[in-house]
Amino acid sequence: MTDDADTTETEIEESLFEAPPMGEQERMVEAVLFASAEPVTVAELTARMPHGSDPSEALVHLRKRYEGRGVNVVRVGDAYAIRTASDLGYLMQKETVEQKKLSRAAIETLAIIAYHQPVTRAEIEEIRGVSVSRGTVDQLIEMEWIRFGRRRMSPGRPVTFVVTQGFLDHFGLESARDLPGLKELRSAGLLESRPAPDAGVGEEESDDDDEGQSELFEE
Amino acid sequence: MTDDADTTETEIEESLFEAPPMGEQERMVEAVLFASAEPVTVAELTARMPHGSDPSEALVHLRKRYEGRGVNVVRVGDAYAIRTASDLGYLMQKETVEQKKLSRAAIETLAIIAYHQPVTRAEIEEIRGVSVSRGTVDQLIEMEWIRFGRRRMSPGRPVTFVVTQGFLDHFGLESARDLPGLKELRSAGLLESRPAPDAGVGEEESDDDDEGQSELFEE
Amino acid sequence: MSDEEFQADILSVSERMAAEALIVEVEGYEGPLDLLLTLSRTQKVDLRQISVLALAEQYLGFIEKARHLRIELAADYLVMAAWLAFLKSRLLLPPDPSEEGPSGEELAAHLAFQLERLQAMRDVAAKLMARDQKGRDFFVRGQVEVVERRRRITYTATLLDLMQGYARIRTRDEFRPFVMDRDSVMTLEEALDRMRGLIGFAGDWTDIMSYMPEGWETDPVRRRSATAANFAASLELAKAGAIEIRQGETFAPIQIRRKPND
Repeated sequence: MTDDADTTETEIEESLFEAPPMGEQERMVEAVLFASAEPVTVAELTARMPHGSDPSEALVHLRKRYEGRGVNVVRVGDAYAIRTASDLGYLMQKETVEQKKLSRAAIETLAIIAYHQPVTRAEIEEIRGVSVSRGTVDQLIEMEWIRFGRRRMSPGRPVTFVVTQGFLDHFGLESARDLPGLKELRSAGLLESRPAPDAGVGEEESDDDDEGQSELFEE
Repeated sequence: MTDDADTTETEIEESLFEAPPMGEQERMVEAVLFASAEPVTVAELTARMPHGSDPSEALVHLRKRYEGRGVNVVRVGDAYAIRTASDLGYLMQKETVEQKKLSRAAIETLAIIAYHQPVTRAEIEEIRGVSVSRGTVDQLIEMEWIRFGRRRMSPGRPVTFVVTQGFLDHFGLESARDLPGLKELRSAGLLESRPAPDAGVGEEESDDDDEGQSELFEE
Repeated sequence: MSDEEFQADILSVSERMAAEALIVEVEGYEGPLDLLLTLSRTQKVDLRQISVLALAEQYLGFIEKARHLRIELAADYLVMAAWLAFLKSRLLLPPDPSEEGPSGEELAAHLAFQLERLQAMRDVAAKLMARDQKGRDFFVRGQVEVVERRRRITYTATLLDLMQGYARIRTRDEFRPFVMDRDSVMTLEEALDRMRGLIGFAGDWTDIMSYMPEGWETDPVRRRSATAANFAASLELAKAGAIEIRQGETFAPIQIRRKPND
């Protein structure tokens, strides 16, 4: 199993100037990901590894190596983490974290933010047909599942909400593009902001920047 | 992720009495060692795994599998744990960072700079109502959350402070203008109180001016 | 409408039970759109094929029943009823070329879209929650590596800290970090915001009490505060010329309506 146990003197010397062999880089990525409970970005890996390393390539190898194992390398946004395989969850009663029970309003609000982001409070209310109660948004922010996004360039410049990396991590999503049913919703036109035909109450700021859930996340 | 999707009725029945295959047991041990906060004893593994499992044998396989990898299965007393390979310890420097909550004075100073930038020291003191200690500003500069801005064109040409890109990154903001105004804080339930009697001021920062946070202190 | 039985003066036991069921149901809905969505399911068709006209009639029938049973409905339910009655008339009457604004079909199509979208969001919300979740189905590293080699202290703060810090300064001594005790107080501003939104829908004279926010009518403290705020807001709106107020006699219900445009 040990690939390069007896590296010679000269090889070590060279490694001061050259990137370490890919097998070594893979070990490094493995060690860093194992050591952290939070996802680690490729940028952070690059910063921590010796000059000239290519963590992206090492990650490809590492992900393959852990396929089907008891723990897997998963992608979370532009970061990576090691997580236990979800079919083994039953062994982990001791580690199970008590999940805060979310109200139906909070769950729906979360889903609307995830699928419509960046989305304003008024838009959330328009979709749900009721006002967003105090505390709902607060709770989701506190759980670090949503955060403030860019302000909308419409009258009043309202703040918008987007989901966080913590949200992706919690639900095992690689990116917001992998939300279940997203494609179907988009092709059914259900993610467009469609203004009401009359200038009725509360509808007016379905503004024209129709970016919707398409060009997000390229931060 | 589930491999054995179509196990037949009989196989399921048998598995109630037979131990899972060794490969599966190895996966289980791997997941438990990974997720556990403490080293895990064989007795505990036995208790957690399906009846008839042999964690000792699974551990032998697992230890072998991790030989020479970036992390190893090590024995700690009579328990087992996954640890970083000793030659890669240098990669863990980042993990030793100790995090402390920023002091209240520093948070308030930072908030004023974020909301009012560019802002001079005298202005910060005026807003806070108390003097700003040298250490607080130094600390924020050292953290690279604030930096010096342009000098003010007023008598004494005082230096101003502005927030940095690092600040925006840390707080997940696209720009300091995305900070919510008091009204929005209130409607999000983040603060409860009415504005102080003297503070018609508090609300003005839904700034429509595109440069600078607010013109409050512009001469 | 097939609810003659509710017109009967004496309610049978089963009718009383039905009435109680209705109360429970009204409380179970999160606003008129939610109720409409539930009603639309009884049509047993794809939401895309829904008959908005039939739905409007179902809803109006439901509200009518509730009225007969003297169930106090929140204002937004009545507002929706008024709007659906208007929609119904638009859909039934031949289009009047002199009439301004969108056609009945356009309005109906948008309502159908809103229902479909709400249903879709509920479906995906359920799918989302059914996913494997961290800390329940999959787990993070239990022993984060600690190497005692180089210890560096970093200071940290969250966005919440920052915003609360700012709010603390700007509201000076008045600031108390997030407390719930104003929960039962409705301010004039809040009442104004609410009423401005709702009044546009209300067709005819409505009891000011029907503008009570949902859930506020049961708690006496909240009820008192909301009543006062609504009353003050009505005066403001009347002063601004947006609404008219009337009261039949002393202690009679105070009624308001939107000031007719012309």
